[in-house]
Amino acid sequence: GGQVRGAGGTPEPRASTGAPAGGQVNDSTFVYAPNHDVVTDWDPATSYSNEIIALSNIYEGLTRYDSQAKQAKPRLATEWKSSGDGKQWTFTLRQGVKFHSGATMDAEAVKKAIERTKDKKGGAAYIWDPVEKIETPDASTVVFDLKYAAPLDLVAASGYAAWIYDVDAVDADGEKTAGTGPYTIDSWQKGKENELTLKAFEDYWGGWKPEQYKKVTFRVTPEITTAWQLLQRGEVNFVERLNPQLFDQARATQGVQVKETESFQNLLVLFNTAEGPAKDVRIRQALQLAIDYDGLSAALEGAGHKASGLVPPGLLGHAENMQPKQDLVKAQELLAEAGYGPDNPELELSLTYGIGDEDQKLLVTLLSSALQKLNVTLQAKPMNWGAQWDLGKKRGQDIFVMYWYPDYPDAYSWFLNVFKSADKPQFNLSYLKNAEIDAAIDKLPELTATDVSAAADSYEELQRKIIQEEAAVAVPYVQTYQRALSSDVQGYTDNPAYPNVVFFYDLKR
Amino acid sequence: MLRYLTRRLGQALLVVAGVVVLTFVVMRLVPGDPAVAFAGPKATPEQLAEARARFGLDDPLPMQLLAYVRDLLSGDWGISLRTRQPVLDDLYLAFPASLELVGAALLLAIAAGIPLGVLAARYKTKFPDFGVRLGSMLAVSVPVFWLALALQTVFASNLGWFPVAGEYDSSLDTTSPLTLWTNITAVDALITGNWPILTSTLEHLVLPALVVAAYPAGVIAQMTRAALIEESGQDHARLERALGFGETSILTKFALRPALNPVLSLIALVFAYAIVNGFLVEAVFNWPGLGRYAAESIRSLDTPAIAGVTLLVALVYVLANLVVDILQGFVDPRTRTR
Amino acid sequence: MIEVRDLRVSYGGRPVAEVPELDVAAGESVAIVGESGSGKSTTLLSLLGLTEHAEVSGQVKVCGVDVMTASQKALRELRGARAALVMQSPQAALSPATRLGTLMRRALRLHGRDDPERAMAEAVEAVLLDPAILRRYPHEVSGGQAQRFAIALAIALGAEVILADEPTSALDVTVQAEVVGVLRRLRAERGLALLLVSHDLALVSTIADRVLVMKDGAVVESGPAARVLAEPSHPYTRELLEALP
Amino acid sequence: MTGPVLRAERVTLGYARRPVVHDVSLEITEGGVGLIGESGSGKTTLARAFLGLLTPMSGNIWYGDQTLKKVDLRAFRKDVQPVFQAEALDPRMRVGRSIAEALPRAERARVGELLEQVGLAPELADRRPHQLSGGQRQRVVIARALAVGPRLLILDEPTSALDVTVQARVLDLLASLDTERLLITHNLAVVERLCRTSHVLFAGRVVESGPTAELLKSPAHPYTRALRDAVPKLGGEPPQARGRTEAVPAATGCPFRLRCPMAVEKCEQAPEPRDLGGRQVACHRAEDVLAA
Amino acid sequence: MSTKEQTQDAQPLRRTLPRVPDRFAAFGAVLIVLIVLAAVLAPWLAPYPADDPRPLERLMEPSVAHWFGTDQVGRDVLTRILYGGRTSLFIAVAVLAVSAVVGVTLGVTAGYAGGWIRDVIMRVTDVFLAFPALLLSLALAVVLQPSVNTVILAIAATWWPWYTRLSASVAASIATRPYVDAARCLGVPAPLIVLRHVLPNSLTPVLVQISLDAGGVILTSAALSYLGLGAQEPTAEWGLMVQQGQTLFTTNWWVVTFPGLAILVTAFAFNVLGEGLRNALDPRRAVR
Ligand SMILES: Nc1ncnc2c1ncn2[C@@H]1O[C@H](COP(=O)(O)OP(=O)(O)OP(=O)(O)O)[C@@H](O)[C@H]1O
Ligand SMILES: Nc1ncnc2c1ncn2[C@@H]1O[C@H](COP(=O)(O)OP(=O)(O)OP(=O)(O)O)[C@@H](O)[C@H]1O
Ligand SMILES: [Mg+2]
Ligand SMILES: [Mg+2]
Repeated sequence: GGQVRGAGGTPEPRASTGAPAGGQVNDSTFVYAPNHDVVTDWDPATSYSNEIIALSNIYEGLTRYDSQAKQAKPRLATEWKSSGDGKQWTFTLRQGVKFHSGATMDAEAVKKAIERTKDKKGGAAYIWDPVEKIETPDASTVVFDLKYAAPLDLVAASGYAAWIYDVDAVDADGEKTAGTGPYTIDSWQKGKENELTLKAFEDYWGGWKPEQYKKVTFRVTPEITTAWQLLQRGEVNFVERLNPQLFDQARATQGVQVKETESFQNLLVLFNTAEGPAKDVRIRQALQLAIDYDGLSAALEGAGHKASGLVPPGLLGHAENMQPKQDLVKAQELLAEAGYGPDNPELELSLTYGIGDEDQKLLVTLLSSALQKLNVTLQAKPMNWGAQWDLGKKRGQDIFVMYWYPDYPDAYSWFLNVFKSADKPQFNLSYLKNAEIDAAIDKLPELTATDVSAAADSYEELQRKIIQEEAAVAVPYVQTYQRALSSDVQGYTDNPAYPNVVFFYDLKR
Repeated sequence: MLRYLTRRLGQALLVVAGVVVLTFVVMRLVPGDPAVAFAGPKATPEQLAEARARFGLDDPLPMQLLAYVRDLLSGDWGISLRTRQPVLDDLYLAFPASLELVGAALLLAIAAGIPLGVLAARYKTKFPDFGVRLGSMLAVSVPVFWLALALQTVFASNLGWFPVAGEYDSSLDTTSPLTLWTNITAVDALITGNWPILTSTLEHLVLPALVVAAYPAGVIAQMTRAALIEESGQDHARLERALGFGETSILTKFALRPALNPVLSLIALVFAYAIVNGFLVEAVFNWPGLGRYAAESIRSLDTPAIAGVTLLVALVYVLANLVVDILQGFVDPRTRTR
Repeated sequence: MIEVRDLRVSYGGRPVAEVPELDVAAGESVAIVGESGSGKSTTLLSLLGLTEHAEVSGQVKVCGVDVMTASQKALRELRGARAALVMQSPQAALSPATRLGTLMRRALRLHGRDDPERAMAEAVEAVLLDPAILRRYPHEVSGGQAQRFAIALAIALGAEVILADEPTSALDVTVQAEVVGVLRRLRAERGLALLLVSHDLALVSTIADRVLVMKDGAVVESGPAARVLAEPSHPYTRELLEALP
Repeated sequence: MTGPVLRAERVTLGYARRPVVHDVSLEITEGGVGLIGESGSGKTTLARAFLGLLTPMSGNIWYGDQTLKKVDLRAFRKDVQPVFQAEALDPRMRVGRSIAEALPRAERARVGELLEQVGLAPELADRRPHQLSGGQRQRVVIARALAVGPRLLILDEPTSALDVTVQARVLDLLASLDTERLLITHNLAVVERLCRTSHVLFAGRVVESGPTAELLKSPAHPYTRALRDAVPKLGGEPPQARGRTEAVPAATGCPFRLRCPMAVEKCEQAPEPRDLGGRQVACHRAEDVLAA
Repeated sequence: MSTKEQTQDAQPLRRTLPRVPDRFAAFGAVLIVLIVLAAVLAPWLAPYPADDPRPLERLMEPSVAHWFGTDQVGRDVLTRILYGGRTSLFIAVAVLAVSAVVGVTLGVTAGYAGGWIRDVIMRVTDVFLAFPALLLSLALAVVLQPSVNTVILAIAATWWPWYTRLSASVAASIATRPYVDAARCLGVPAPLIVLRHVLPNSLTPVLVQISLDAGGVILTSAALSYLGLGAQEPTAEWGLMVQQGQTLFTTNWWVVTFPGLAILVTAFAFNVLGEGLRNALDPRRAVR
């Protein structure tokens, strides 16, 4: 049977009638060109993928992270405080906020939403693990009792699983939305080029100004050259990622503006500390020294910056002055001590990395030709994540290359997930087992919640141990987001705590 | 004829059954737990176990095959690990777009290839023949992705003659919304008389269709030429010459029909082939088709989706061949009595 | 109707057929015999200018048209309309995807004959074929029928000359008799000129007025059939006759 | 061994389950057996069955007292050899090797001798088939068949691809061989010369068989008569076609009836082969044919 | 009486080859010889070492020092193309060899044996033909981990059915030739008949097909590399090079254009040769 394309179905006249006083009315649609399909999961509880670029504009959390100020800022909660030991948190809610469903956002609703998210156990639900119980003394106050100290203001700012929604209005089919955010769904056509269109939620608590965008379309564009051409012709307004060369061109193109921001995502080169030749710390150090950090970031041309330590800048725990440097002479010495190198037997090492990732491939290319000169042969296998991870969990490689990023803006996850010892490794793919480090990691949440400067010191000390003493990992670079927008868009800032998300409400034309 | 048809149908079913089994085997060979792919990069062991149970991954293999076949027959082609939609739904969206692109390309290829083949055969060993042979060989040798990029850069970006990418101008969805019947945009626009969308679709189709058409046009021209030359070297051409027919009318009136037979088989083949191989083009021109779906599924090891595409393409292949076999009967009466 | 003087055909400089003299008048029947590869077919085809990639020299006049100098257009008008060709393998000589009637109708239109339907009906009747045969495809008719249809084509187009290249060698003797019968009758009734290529001396002796014997591209003997077959003067002709059972 | 070398007993033969030869019985007796019939009537098919290259769909081929299905193929192959109509030599192989293939390793030297036996110079062994004339090629084929010392040669149109003058010489050679033979041809004169007995095939059925001379002198089947009468004779009257010529043999009844000038209503029933003074004829009106 | 009855497959290669010289084929052959030479002599011809990234000299335009410019990590594109030819040609040769051996063996067996053997082989072949080739290659490439050997195996796995089909139909017609019958009558054992008579006489069309296919294999392996499933860094391979440079098409055209051209020229050369051979070897088409 015939059906009309576009879920909304009601054709809207393009020209708006009568501009209200005070500024030009913005009747154009903001077009975002993501390189992947947008939505795979509409459920705000379990969503853990690309769709945050849409959901972040539909749903809101209690707080939102401000990467300039390096702290959480009010959103649905207007203020909060924690007990001295960091085990109890009290949030005061904003008044007069309505869900898209029409229901009122109050303490009870917040409690229900977070409990549902916890129960679903999907996606990033684990971020609420510290929460023991939630109490609602009155309609605008929510109290969290924690099992152990944790920075709940940061948790509540998480990009995933921290959204507050009307649990009765959740619709997995993407026809209704249950959030409080400024936008709702206009139409969703899975698999189509213009996959998703959002429209303004008229009752948004922040209100609407004429110059804001009332409509947003996600136009899926996998090829960056295509995206770039569409941007140039004004058919799209925002491209999340170009390559450095196109980005350079964008910089110099009229009608296009660019924005560079360092991300919270960095590349980890994890060495197998448990078995194989890399068990020898000298070999691990030699490998660290063999990486051409400068060449790599030069070749990345701004798409990545040389890292300093494990924690990217913009997060508590970032350490300055831990920038690594290539030193092939020293590497050769260390190798020689370990019985390898040019005059000794050949050393063969296996490495796995993510298939299809150009930047990782660049690292592999540079590393393997540098190692070749040291009589070390690198057997690099590009693998799909599932296969790479499976193999990693079985300690199947000497070097494991992956990206890491936090689910909420806190450095803790690099340490808890990646370097705390585990009998059955999940993400501890360097298989590091060091009781001292473990103990220090366990203290981090409490420190963060209670004594920020002590926490920063502890982070720095841990990074020194892990990178310099144990040489369990090399961190070549932190990714830099290079965004290109049409120049008539105003008010864009990139918030690395929410990768690739554009908060359309903040934009003007 | 009826007996021949039933026999052919039986064979086709056998082939499909074989493809199903092969697909299943390949799916199970793919490393990496589909459960991992489904549950996401940071899944917990419980989430994994749940996903495993959901996909029946803990049953013995023959049972899984049985269940697989039963599901296929009942219209359940599995759930895509990547999009989390039923695979059949995904295919229902992606396939019509591919059909539109490949169909248009094949029409182009036939419209260009056959006359060029005739031209070459008519002036064989002369300049036009040389030109057609050279051109057709270039067309089959050019890497598609390269051609796609080049055409896009030149005709869309630099000259601005055609849209850069996409299936149609989506702003038309509000001004003149399209009623869907077949899910193929151009066809629906045509039957509902939606001219703005139709023209927009055609504009968007030109470049990608040209790229997809390059290879088939080349082979069709080559094959037509060869078949025509062969046919016009046959005894009957001599009789036609002796009857006073000119070379051109011998080729077009007498030789073309029997010569079309191998060309038809070729078209069936190219059709099935182009549906998958179009992914390179679909990616560049942002065409929401099956090839792109397949490529993405493969990249993310989305086994149910890969299996779905495979089966669909195999079905298309088998069907196209069946259709051609029947068509050949009309084109060449000799084959009717098989 | 046919006048040939000093015809010489060669492929790539190699002469394959040399015919110093060959005349066929209306109502007359001449046969060319000889071993395989001796140039019989080549001679016949060159009369209609149908030899491709061959160098041809000499004078050839068919129905008053000088084949050597005539334009392509004049040649096309000659072919079929006035001088028709009947070939050896009957089915292979008909386009497989064209109904017999269609072929005939197209040929008639090509030569601008009016009332093609009547001409077709008459021609088919003249060769004793059922008109229903016109609706059939070549693979649906027998060899004899196909060969008679080829002759019918010549009649419908009003050809004055029939050139037949081993028209019966692919046929069963019983069918051969039937085709030869039709040819003879037409010659008698309509005064057709007939030039026949064959390697069957016995067959030739029953239908030809005059005979040319060819060997290795050259005519080694020619003359009235009765004389050549009764008192062969060339050893090769004698050999041919002796070989007959 | 006495009696026929090979005997077909009610065999039906076909390709891909479609019969082309129906219910044929015949024996290969001494003095040469001829098989006549129009193109496509199943002569080659029958010959292939006799050579064990085609298994009958029904009926049996007897080799002595064994059927071909059970026979020791090695002995059988030594006894029965084919000489085919055309393309009987591998175009890529030197003819010497083609012949040698038939010989045991120790006897490879006999190639030259065999070539001489069929009247060819031994040097020709080094040539490939396309470097030989048609007559030479056919002699090579015969030489190869003779290499195993067969009792019976099955000759399928051994000369029809040759020029008449060459044909005669090859036939002379064949006549001089002292093997039994089954000869397939559509040249009646050749059968007359080389075969004591003949069988006439029409549309996959034997319509008449008997001593060749008698058969041709006074045919008892209208098809045989038509065949005989249609052969042009040097300086004779032009042969007359009688009756209609239809494309396909009749599917039911007498297969020849659509072409038969003497067909009557009765012919719509298939005629059984009858014995008629030493001859087998499958025709309702055999007596009338003989009388005419 | 006439040679017209002999069909293409009965024509010995050696005899027909010089008879109808095809300028196209000759041109293709010369081109291929040049390409092969360039690949073989790469270590001597190449101006730079094969694997020598210099990130600071990346993406330099074509110049005297770097005729084809440099790539993203500063390797000389010309050098990579010369070395890449080795990989691409090796893949093509290996794929064609493997699939021809497998395909022809099965095909000739099927064609000669007929009956149920043929039925079984041909049905299996049909299944593989219906299975979308690229998908199967991709799936295999994923299963076996991307590498040159995997590419070879993966493409060969989808390539052989074509040769089976082709050689089966040719062999089936050869098998009914009188000379095969004659060999059977002489008591030559079946495997020997296949080896001596059927196989050699079926090869010509297969050889033509192979030369036509070489271009296709190179394109397919390039497409696999393009998806990241073929040869891997730092191996030089044309498809991989195009894939890596693909996003640079508008900004640094030389990185993608030269390897693209290398693929085009090579595929073209093989197609030209194959088409020329087909014209030369098929006497029916050579009728002039
Ligand atoms: N197109 C051609 N190119 C080159 N040579 C040719 C061509 N056609 C015929 N010939 C050669 O010319 C010679 C005469 O051929 P032609 O066909 O006239 O002989 P024929 O007497 O008709 O023989 P047949 O009895 O076999 O039909 C032969 O040697 C043949 O090889
Ligand atoms: N391999 C085959 N497959 C299918 N049908 C065949 C095959 N060989 C022959 N036939 C058919 O079987 C019938 C008899 O053929 P056969 O070759 O035995 O005739 P023939 O009497 O030898 O004819 P000719 O005089 O032309 O050699 C014909 O209709 C033919 O089309
Ligand atoms: Mg001839
Ligand atoms: Mg035969």
